[in-house]
Amino acid sequence: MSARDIFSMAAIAAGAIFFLAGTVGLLRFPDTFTRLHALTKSDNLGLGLVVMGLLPQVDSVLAGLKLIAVWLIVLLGSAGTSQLIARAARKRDLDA
Amino acid sequence: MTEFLFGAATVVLIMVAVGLMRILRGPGDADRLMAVNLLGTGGIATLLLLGAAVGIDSVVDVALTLALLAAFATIAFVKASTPSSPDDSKPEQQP
Amino acid sequence: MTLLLTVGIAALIVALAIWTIVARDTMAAVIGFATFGLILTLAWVRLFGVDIALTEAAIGGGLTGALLIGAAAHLRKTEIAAHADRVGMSTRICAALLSASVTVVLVFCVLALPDPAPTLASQVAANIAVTEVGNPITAVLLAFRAMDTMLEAIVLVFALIGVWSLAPDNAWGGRPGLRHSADPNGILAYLARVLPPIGIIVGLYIFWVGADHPGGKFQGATIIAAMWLLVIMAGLADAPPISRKWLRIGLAGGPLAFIAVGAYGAFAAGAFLAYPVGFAKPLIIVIELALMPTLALVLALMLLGAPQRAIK
Amino acid sequence: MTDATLFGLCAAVLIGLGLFGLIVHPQPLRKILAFNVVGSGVFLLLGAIARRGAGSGFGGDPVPQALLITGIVVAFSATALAVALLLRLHDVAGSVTLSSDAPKVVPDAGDH
Repeated sequence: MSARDIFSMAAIAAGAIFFLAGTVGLLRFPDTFTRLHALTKSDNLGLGLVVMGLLPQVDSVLAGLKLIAVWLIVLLGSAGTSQLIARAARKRDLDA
Repeated sequence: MTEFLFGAATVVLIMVAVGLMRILRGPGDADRLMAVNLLGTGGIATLLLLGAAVGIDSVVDVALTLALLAAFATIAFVKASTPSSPDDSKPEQQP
Repeated sequence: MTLLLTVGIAALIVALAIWTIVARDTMAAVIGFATFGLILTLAWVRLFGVDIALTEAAIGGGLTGALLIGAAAHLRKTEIAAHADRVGMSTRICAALLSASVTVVLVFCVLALPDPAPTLASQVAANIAVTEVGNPITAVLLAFRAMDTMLEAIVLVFALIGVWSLAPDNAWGGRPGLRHSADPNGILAYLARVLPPIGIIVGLYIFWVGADHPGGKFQGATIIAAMWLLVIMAGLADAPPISRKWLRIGLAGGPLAFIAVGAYGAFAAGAFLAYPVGFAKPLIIVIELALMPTLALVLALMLLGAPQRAIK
Repeated sequence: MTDATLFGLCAAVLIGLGLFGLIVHPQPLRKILAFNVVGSGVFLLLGAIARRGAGSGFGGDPVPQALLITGIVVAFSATALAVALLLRLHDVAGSVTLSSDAPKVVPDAGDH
């Protein structure tokens, strides 16, 4: 097993742990906002680590750049949409 | 390595599944919208791991599409489920 | 390990389908359906249909989800009334029995599928070189079964005409859907400014690699349509009135170009949609380039719906 | 058991589930949803059959796979048309019930 495989495994395993943390937060946290917090923070980090772990496995620069682009788009999208969700939830709380 | 990637994909998929089941039950729309968000991230991670395990390079393109469309779908959902937004019923005032 | 993953995907698909069917709230059911579409994408990768995975990711989860959620929000007020006319227990039991028997029959069919399976893969492999296209799916869609794809493009335009024809008389020719507005400095407007440039590049890239790798005009056009819709949803731009000439030309252009190439084939190669030797790839590119804007327009406009704002 | 068989069985379940929803749900939108579940089941079944036809260096039979892409796009257009019909019915009739003994609603002027 090469050093790059070990790096991949370590990063991907760490990513999986962050996904686990996100799910635990989702199950255990009491309200919408804390759950949103658990979800967006840990899952984006989890995906980032998975992408980082997969980078040594790709065989072209373009494929690597696309992997990073996937993460950046997800980061941008989920940062924006989680704000929108939180705002919608807050509006509902205020109305109720 | 292949076995490890399959294993990691399975673990992430199970995490997503457990989270999904929790969220789909609600109670509010916001919790359900998080399900789409969770799937955007977790589903893409599973997809990338699966693609690397099977050795299909173009799976990254699928992940790119999924990332963009998941953001689009979440935005559409948020817009639809906020009833007080002015786009709901008012006919347009054209200048 | 690989089987466990497959079982996991299949179980999740079934669970989300059950949720979609039994959820009490329509909104919740639609959200279940959208996630169902996203998980199906994984199934397509598992079945080695990356082209289908791309289509499912773009259309199954994204566009269909957005379309249905809009309708669910619009019809939310009718929810309570609809709960009143729930069907009786006897109908439910009959329906369950019928559905279960259909499933059982299909299960037997799946288990009794012939082995080795009949396949056209070898014929595609033998003839793909003539088309000079590297992606077998593109070769099937635009050469071997180009007639299907041509009729599909026409069906899409007809469906859009069907949607438009539901417009009230005084709104005919106007702008489809409702005018959206959002805080111009808000996060939605920000996303609608940042995501579309990225999305258009990704869409064009997926369109372009379609010749040799999974991808193509449907998937690319869907991404571009979604980005356009994002701009409209954020209130940064309004949908064009459906009477605009450029719009009509864009919609008719793709199918007309396809038919023209077909007619050229009848004249130059002896059959409708036949490509003269050596011209297959350029003609395929002509069709794809002409279809791309048509598809992006049709998909986006179909989601916007019929014109409903009265024209002053 | 192979992946193709497993997804084939999954498809059979989806078709049954969708059919059930199509019958028991009174709301048209739920029927459209259920119809889409049936559609996905049919697509998945064809996809499983395509996977069984793998050969000549392809992961699946490209002909049914190409048909599936056409199918998914056409299913979307049919759904969009159905939704447009439904929304128009709602605007004209003020309700979307399909039951024949529904109370008559005064048509609210759909054409503003």
